Amino acid sequence: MGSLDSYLPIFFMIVLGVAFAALSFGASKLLAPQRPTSAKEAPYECGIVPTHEPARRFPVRFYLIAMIFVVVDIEIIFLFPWAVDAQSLGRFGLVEILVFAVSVFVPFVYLIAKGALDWGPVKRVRPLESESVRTSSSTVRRIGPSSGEAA
Amino acid sequence: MEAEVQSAAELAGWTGPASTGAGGQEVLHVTRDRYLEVVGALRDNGFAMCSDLCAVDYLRHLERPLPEGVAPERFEIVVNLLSLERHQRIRVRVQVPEGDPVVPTLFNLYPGTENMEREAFDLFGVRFAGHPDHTRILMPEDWEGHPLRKDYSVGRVPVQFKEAPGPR
Amino acid sequence: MGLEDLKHNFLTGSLEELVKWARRSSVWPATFGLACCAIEMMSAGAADFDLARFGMEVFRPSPRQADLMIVAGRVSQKMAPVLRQVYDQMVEPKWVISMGVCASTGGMFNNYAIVQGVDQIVPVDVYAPGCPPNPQTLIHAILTLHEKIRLGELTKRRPGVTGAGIDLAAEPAPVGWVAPPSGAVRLGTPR
Amino acid sequence: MTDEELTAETSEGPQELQERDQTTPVELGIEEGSSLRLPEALLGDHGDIDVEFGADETMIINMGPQHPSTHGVLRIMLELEGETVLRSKPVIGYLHTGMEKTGEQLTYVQGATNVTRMDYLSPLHNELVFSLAVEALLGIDIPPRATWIRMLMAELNRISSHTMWMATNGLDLASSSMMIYGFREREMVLSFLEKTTGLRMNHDYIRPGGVAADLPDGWEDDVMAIVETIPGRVDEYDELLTGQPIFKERTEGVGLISPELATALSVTGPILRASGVEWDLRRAMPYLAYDEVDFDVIVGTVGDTYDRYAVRINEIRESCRIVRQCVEKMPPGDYRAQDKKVTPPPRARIDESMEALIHHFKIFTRGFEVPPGEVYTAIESPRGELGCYLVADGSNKPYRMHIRAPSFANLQALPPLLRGGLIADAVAIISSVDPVLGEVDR
Repeated sequence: MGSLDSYLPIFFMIVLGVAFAALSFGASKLLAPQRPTSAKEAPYECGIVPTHEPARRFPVRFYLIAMIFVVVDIEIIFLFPWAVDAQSLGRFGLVEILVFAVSVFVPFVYLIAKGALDWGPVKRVRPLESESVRTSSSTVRRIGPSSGEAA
Repeated sequence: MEAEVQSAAELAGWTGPASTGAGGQEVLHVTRDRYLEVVGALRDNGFAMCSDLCAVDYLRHLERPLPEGVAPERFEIVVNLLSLERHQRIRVRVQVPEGDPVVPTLFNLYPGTENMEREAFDLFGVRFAGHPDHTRILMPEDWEGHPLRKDYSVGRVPVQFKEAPGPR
Repeated sequence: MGLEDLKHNFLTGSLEELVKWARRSSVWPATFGLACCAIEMMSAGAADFDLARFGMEVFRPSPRQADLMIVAGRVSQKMAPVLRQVYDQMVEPKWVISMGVCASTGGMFNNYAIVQGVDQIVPVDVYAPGCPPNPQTLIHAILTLHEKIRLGELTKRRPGVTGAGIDLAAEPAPVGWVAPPSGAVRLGTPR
Repeated sequence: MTDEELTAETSEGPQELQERDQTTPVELGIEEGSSLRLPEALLGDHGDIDVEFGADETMIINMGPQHPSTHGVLRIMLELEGETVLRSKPVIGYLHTGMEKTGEQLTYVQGATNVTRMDYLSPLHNELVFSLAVEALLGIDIPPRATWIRMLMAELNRISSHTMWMATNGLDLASSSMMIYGFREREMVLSFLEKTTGLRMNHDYIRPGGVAADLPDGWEDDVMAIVETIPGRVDEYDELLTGQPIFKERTEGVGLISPELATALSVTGPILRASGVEWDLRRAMPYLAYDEVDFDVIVGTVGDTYDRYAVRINEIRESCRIVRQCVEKMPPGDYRAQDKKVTPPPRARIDESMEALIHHFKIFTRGFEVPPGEVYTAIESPRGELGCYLVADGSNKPYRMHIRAPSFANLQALPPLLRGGLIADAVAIISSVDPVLGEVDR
């Protein structure tokens, strides 16, 4: 039984998690009034009943962002087991995880270089690159009563 | 600032009737056919901004103070122009008969008047020929009638008080 | 099949109290600011009058996460169907505070453009007078609503035993005040 | 209620933005032009937005009447390609209260109560423009103290309106602490307004013929307390927002408008000044006693959202300067015209003289008659040129009362500003235009 009890905390964590989820769902199912209506199922568009249903075709950039996220997410999942016993793996473990991290980071840098992430506004005008430090008083000019045209 | 402020009438080359409203403001009474031409001339002479365009329904006040030579009609379009350099305001008033309430649009001279003309159409029913988007703006789309006309009832809901002894 | 369908008895009594206490102390308002009353509603939400003391510190914009709709301002004919749509999309249990005289009875604008009283569109629980009601009045209205939730009953009562407050099955009719015209009709624009 | 009826309830048909294939080429041309609603003559830079999109590649979505960041019941229909806004069209009218029709039913004395509910962030400015119009028609002039009280209250109202804008603008750009600070300052100004006029908003304090009541005694130290703390607090906002990289990233270069485009779209107020046009009615066409007070007109250089923020934050400081001078130069004397026909007699005299009672009764029931005529007066409200076109037919009710709302014209500048930006920029731009829907829909 020796090795088993080291898994006890994980077991309690799972039980607690499931219990909490079940409690909240059960309570809301039990206590909340259930009155589904068609309006509640309809999409919420700021109070307007949408005449045409939302576009099916989303631009490809959304999927690109999702894929990049998945890659980096998986990398984190691999870090978990390594982190659990990083001490015992020692220097060899460190080098190994660094190699893995670099191998994921290089494509990420390539993606950024290719401009996959910055699909910002096309018409963003970058004024006055030189004077980049604009403060609220530097970007305005003041017209006093004297210099203004006397009406 | 130039020395004397030319009266807007000469600027626009308008020789027809002109008057001065309260507060000493200059008003041109333009006929419908020369309306675009006068406003265009004013625009080229420094009246860069059209600050306001509104309609007035003179159904119950036909005999209003008008300079001679202007036939009072039921509707009237009032355009307020503003010159930023000369700090000068001018009002152009156009008589619009009830029979065919149509006025050419100012959209190509002052794009700012697009919504103002839609509001004038929506609340008064005066049509603007050549307007790019001639729909209602304030009232719901399927609303009948033009609310700000004088013959349109206020739509008051009679207020019933429990003890009030009925309309006296 | 929830708690509402059980018959009221000693067992559900304390659970009912717990649920009512939970509901009334975290009523989240939907931001339904229309006109001047909305500014007073925001002032009530800000630091000086602080609605957070009553568990309402966050104004949920989407009706899915809101329990209370504060109709703050005058409701125009064009806005009426939108208001009804947002009310329909709110999830039960939901309450309505009609803030200000314009929302309650059309106020000083007795004309073609304003719906003379929002209770023609949605069932209203609490009417807050004032034009605009200052934040204290709004907080008083909110406390009245809390009182109403506390007195209301959750489980079904035997017919005839009518506890004060709302019976969730029917449209909630306010207590004591003149009941608004029941069966709030879906208001299209008048022909 | 079938789905079609349900949809018909909230759809406004041709008022809405139509699909690409249903829009006529002329309309599409206007909308596709670098700035919406502009004829070819005024087209600015086209921007490198490729314009040919298939019918189903773009999505038309409602940033609708009930939306946290549209500052009231403004509904903007956006045509999006992913996150980029291509075309947009504001649909307004969701707060149309028929105030101009109600204005024709109320007498001149009651008119201020109706007008003050239009722009509910600066109600005193509405009353001021209405009273100036009525006085211009009547031809009466009001005592100097009334003029200076009006100027003092109008500038305090400008401070409360701009701090309210700072609050909601901060909240829109995700700095909720700005919301709390902004409302804290506003409460200070509102408590003084409540002390003087009796109400926090919709005061009906500035009436034709002067003001409703004299300033409460000890008002100097209340106002000085406000005017001493607010500039210090505004410097705090400056520190909080101006240098912050996130705020600069969200506002610099976003929503650019050129001076010619702004003038052509009859945009006025901080937006016009931010784009570089020196036009402030308080300086150009002074009303009340603005020519005896020295203050600076703040003019921007670039014309983007950051400039509008800078213009408004500095205008709060200028308003504090004006209020300080109003406190120093406040003349003594009576606070409303002594013309029996226009202003009621002081309350105390009613008990003594029968004639005063008759005048008091007549003014508050029938009001006074204004000789026939028409006038257009305009003042500088926190949002721009607020004008009142009044037509009088000799009776005691205005024949036609049209209010030129600055936000109504400023909203037209939205489509050109939104074009090409992200939805997040749309939120920043709408908040920088600072529309108040009460005065847009009237």
